[in-house]
Amino acid sequence: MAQMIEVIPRRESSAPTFIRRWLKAIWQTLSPVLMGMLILAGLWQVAAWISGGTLPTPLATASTLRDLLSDPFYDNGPNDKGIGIQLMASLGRVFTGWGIGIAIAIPLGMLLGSSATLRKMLAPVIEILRPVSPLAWYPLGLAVLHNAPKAVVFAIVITSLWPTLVNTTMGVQNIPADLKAVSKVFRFSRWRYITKVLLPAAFPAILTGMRLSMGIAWMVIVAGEMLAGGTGLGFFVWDSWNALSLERVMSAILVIGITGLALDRLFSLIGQRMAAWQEGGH
Amino acid sequence: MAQMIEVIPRRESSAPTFIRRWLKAIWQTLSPVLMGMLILAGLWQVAAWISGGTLPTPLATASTLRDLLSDPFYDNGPNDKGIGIQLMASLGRVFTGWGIGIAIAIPLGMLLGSSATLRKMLAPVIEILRPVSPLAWYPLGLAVLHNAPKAVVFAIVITSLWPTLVNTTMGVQNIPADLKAVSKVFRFSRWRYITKVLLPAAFPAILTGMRLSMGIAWMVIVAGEMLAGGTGLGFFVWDSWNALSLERVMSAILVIGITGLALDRLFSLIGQRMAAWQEGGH
Amino acid sequence: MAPRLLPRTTPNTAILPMEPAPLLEISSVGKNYPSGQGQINILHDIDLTIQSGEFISFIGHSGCGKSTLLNMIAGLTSISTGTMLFDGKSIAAPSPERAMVFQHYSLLPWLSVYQNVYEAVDSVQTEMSKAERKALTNDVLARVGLSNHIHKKPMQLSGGMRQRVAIARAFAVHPRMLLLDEPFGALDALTRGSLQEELLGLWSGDARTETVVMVTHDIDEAIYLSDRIVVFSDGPGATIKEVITVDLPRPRDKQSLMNSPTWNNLRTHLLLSLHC
Amino acid sequence: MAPRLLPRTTPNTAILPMEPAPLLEISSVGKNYPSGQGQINILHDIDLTIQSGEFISFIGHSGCGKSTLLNMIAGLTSISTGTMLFDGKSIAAPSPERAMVFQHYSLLPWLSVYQNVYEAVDSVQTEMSKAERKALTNDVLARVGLSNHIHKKPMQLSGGMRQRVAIARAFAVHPRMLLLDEPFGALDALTRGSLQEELLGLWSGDARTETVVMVTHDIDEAIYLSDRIVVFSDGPGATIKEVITVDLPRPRDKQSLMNSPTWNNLRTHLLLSLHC
Amino acid sequence: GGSESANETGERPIKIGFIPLTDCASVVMAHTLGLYQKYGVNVEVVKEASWANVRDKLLTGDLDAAHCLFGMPFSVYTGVGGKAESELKIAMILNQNGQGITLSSALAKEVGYGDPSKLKALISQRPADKPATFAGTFPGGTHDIWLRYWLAAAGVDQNSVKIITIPPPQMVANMRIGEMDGFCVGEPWNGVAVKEGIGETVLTTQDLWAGHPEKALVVNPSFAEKRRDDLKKVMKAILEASKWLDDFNNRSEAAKVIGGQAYVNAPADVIEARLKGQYNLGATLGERTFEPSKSMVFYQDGAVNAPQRSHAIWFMAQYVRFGLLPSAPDYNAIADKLIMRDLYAEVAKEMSLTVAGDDLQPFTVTLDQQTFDPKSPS
Ligand SMILES: Nc1ncnc2c1ncn2[C@@H]1O[C@H](COP(=O)(O)OP(=O)(O)OP(=O)(O)O)[C@@H](O)[C@H]1O
Ligand SMILES: Nc1ncnc2c1ncn2[C@@H]1O[C@H](COP(=O)(O)OP(=O)(O)OP(=O)(O)O)[C@@H](O)[C@H]1O
Ligand SMILES: O=[N+]([O-])[O-]
Ligand SMILES: [Mg+2]
Ligand SMILES: [Mg+2]
Repeated sequence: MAQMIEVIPRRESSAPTFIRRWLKAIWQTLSPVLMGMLILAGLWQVAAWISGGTLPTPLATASTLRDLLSDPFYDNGPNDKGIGIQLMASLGRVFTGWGIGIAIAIPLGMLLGSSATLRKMLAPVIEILRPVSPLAWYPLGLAVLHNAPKAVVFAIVITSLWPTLVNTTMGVQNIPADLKAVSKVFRFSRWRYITKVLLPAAFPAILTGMRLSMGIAWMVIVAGEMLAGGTGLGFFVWDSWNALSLERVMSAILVIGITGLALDRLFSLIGQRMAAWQEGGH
Repeated sequence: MAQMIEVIPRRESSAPTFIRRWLKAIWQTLSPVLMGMLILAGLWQVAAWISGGTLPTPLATASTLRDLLSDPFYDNGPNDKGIGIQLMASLGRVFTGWGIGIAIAIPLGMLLGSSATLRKMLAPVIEILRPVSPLAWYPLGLAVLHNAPKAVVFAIVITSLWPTLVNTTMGVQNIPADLKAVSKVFRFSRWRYITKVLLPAAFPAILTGMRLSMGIAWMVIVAGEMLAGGTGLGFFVWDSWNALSLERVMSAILVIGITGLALDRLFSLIGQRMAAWQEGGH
Repeated sequence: MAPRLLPRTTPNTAILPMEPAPLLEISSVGKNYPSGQGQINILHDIDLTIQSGEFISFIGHSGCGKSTLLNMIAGLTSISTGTMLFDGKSIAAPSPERAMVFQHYSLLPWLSVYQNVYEAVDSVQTEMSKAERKALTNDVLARVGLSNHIHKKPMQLSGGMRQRVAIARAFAVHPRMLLLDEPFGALDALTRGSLQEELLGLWSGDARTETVVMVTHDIDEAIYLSDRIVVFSDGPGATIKEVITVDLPRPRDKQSLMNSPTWNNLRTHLLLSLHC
Repeated sequence: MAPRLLPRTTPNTAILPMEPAPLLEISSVGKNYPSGQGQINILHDIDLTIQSGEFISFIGHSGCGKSTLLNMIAGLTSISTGTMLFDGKSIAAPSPERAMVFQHYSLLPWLSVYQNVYEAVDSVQTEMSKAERKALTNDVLARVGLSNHIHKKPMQLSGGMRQRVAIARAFAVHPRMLLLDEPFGALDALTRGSLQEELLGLWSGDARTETVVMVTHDIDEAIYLSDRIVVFSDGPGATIKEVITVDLPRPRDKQSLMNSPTWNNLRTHLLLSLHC
Repeated sequence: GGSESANETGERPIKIGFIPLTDCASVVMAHTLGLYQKYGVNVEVVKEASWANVRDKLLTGDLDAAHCLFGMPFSVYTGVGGKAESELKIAMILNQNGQGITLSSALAKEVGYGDPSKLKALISQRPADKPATFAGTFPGGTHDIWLRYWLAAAGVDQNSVKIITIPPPQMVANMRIGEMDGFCVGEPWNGVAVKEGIGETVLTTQDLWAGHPEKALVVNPSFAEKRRDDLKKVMKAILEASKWLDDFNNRSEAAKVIGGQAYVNAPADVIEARLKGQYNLGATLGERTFEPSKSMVFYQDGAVNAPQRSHAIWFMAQYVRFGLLPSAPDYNAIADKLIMRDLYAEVAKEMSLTVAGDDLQPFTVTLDQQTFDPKSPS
């Protein structure tokens, strides 16, 4: 059963050819992405023309973004901080809210996934609360917590926990019947079952849930900070819009989007690593 | 191969017993739901206590909600309309935005699912735009469209189309290789392939996407209407918050949640019907 | 290939009618599943007594309830009617005494070959020291010829190697009865053959696991391995159609058996029995 | 069971060495897949000539490239080196002339049995009238004994019935060559037997589809059905190890064949050939 | 250096909220001129997103004090704009005048400046499903009342038009899209709307009620109680800034500072012009200049800053008049409760300012020349 794979090396291997190939490979990877970006910029330019100058052009936005990024961490008092500081503030809130959310969602999801009765009990409650907007939760959070930053975090927690909850439930519910049977036949203790069967089996679903939750948390932060004021990218958007500075709004959108993308990629990467690990790759 | 299934009827069948059984069945279905609702109400009551009277109790909210629902379509001039009218306004926007969104997402997703190059090109663009908050899109929509209701719909379109786009792409991408091979071997025309293979194969994924999109659209409407002012449940929430009438905010949350739940159930039902149909059930 | 620990001296022969305490006693067992307002009957009137030391096969058309009966013996599925006694006691829950091997291996894919076996050993062999458990794990894996693969993940193994791990895991908990549900059904004919040999080797080499009950679709496999073959009628609503005794001496040699008249008679009998 | 349309008068016998125009001519064909910086060789130096009217089986260990070669013949996979001529023309794309039956049936689950066949007929038989297409669809389904099930969805059928639909679909487009990739691999032994009979019946009953190439894992199946058996060496980097001619007259009777010395010799030869 | 001073005094910095508006100038300038420091308090001025949010943060103590609508404490306490009996207290008045009503260009052209009499005819033709829409900034806040007062003076039924609440800086964007016919808001947002060419100012609030109270320094009651001395220092710093602002020579500098990113974030020239009484009302309505005492005033030797119970009673009387309250509240008790007259008197005394007697004398509202008698508000 030894796998002897005959690898046929490509013919040439002289240095310049190798570098050329390498550059070509990079180009082949990047050029579709660049093409995509160009298409986006083109559409945007058209939209700017249609708007008759209200919507800033990609170039104008790029210049604003460059200015914003040239000194991202300046701090001129509480109402005038660099975009880097705003980003940090938002990230802090997003991670806090998301972290609390998953800390609630994963154990609760494990319970729900294991008990059909619990699922029946809580499904309607979950389905009713899930579509509620962060903007509706904020005033309630404020009423209970008496603290605006906590209320923002509360709004993030309660709008972002659902995907993790639903996915954990699903992941636990869908653990293959024969793995459950194995743990019964071999008399696994509750703890052994949770650590060796339940969690690893549900892990991909949980990770996907966490990733979706992060997406929502990141989407909610703007709304939350807009309502609560103070700091963060959300407030930056709000403030820039108040000043009708759409280049700054666009810049903030790009920063939000790219950060969101980076977070998402991080999760993908973790997921791939875990999958590779499960298959014994690394 | 005829399937002869021997059905053993339950022993007794006297009328009172039958009714008793029937009531018992209803009770067994409903009681977990009622239990869930009671748990929710209990948690809420505790939160109301903690808030020291700021957060309305479930009973106070129930009474407000009853008042609101007792005459949902009254119209006392522009500043005072029944919650039914607000709900209709929001539903109209949600369906418009969602409809436009899926009308873009499904064909685009089909293209993306069929072409790896297109996927590579657009994946980063999609990933950057996806996490952007509706509240950031709204000002841009205004700048281009010069019309608030259209801007709200625009914000709904652009925040809600992603799940349908991603799911359609995935659904088309994951069409089993042998079904593709079948259409090649039997020389299916493009049209036959799309209608008989691609769409039915991707349908469950597309439907899930549409359902998730509806959830987001419904979440966005509150933010959009709050900014745009005027009508709808979002405006109702904003207005109630301005007046710090948290019973009304809670009532609106329940109406939003229950409507969201109803929409979600509708999609589940369609999905189940389709699955049953595919398996030849109906 | 794998070292025989305790060579079985007397070959397993057919039923010993008057043997005092049967290992498993199934009496009038039936199984219904709820369906709509009523219930569907899957199995009824199952009577079967299995003696310690027997190798029993279940054979029958798809859907007749072979897996259901095996799962009831395992304690994974409840019985609807009748009684099922294992070693004189009613079967209430799964137990390592009746270890199971599933068609799709049921290994934990995130654990290595070693860990897959060790977790079961660690869970069941509570009276052993840690060192003993480790030694036992390595020993059973050596007996299925996997010593060089113990750090691999199941995904890195072929189907046959995976099933060897599952069999090793089952033997490692020293069950009194080994239950196998189409253990070789997903393997190609060649791999299948060598695993049949290995199973026989393990069974006859281990005095602790004397009794085997196996579900199979394959007539040749059933004849080659079994002392008795339990033939099911067609489902749903199936029962035992007949129990055939395989009167071939052990150890059996496949190549020569195939030309023996007993073999051919059994084969023809089974084919006819299953075809109508 | 199914009505024979054009009874085949001369049984298919072995290779006719000097026959003028072979149906399929494979010369020095190889297949590589990209992998990391290089390429992995899957198949190399495949030379095989198939005459019109032959029934050919591919046999070999899992992963040796049987499906790959069949897919290259179907035109579903490109060839890396060498040439492959079908009826004298290079194979560029899939075609209904070389209709395929897959292991997992590959029916469209959302279409009824009738529609599954009809969509293929409608797509390929462009010169027929609508009425003729309908008649053809009903006819092939009758020939596989499914007339009573044409409105069912695939999910409502057993595995064997599903594979009958897939075979009917393939025959309905009147291919000159029928390609089957382990068509009975997912079926139980009993269903398998009856489908082998039906395939032979259809093949010998239809003058249009004269040639069959089938991948199998099952030695008995290969011998029972084939004129020649192509044995692959182990993969990756496999090639044809030998081509065995099955010199048994048709129609063949399984029961009696199994006792014939030719059969046993072939069987032993194949077992040995595959075991090392 | 906020946290350093916090360590010196052992207290956290005092947080004063503001909304981006020209009349936040005294609160902001006290900071940029170093006056809070001079009086020995560590103050942080923080920008807020909406009046609703300012209210909530004042109630929860997230903010100690805020640049706030004079009407808000009464609106909140009476349940018009909040949960009834929630207390927010007024320490001092920050400014008078300097708000405006801006209509969309199309409407403004027809209505003209000052006299709203043509309005009723113009908006009565609107279809029932698209009624005329006007925006205020907070229910029962100053702009809500200025707007309603103006509509009433024009003979327009409150219930025939739509009155919505929009955060002040959002007015311009919402007007641009043609969803709104007009709004009442503080500067510079009227001026910005004119500059953007999307509306014209048809009334300044000094022409509605010359010398009306506008923003107040509103405080969280427990802060006021626990840190009364610090609050007095804050008030002194703001009074000094107010005095500085009343010198027109300083207003260019003030406009530049508050126009910056950190504060109002609007064009300094727009802020400056209206701050100096030079109003470009719009393309058709032309220019109008107000003498210094009729433009936005912050001090007037302290005459601006003393909170008046009579003004509080006027606001609550308008709530009743416009149906925001179903019945008359206990005017005097509420006014006494929410206005910290003793506190202001102490500060005034220490600053040697004379406090005009709050004697509940009748006064006349400019627009309709109606006289209001605080002793018989109904
Ligand atoms: N949980 C269940 N609920 C209802 N019916 C069930 C359930 N499990 C099994 N069945 C039904 O019981 C019957 C017997 O199933 P079982 O799996 O025991 O058959 P089997 O003989 O093992 O078939 P195969 O050879 O295909 O594995 C089938 O008709 C099946 O549909
Ligand atoms: N698209 C592909 N890319 C890379 N390698 C491939 C690809 N398709 C098949 N292979 C490899 O080619 C080899 C031959 O595969 P193939 O499916 O033809 O084997 P097979 O003989 O049909 O095996 P089996 O009996 O299991 O069906 C395998 O090692 C497989 O992993
Ligand atoms: O609230 N404003 O002063 O506009
Ligand atoms: Mg089974
Ligand atoms: Mg294959």
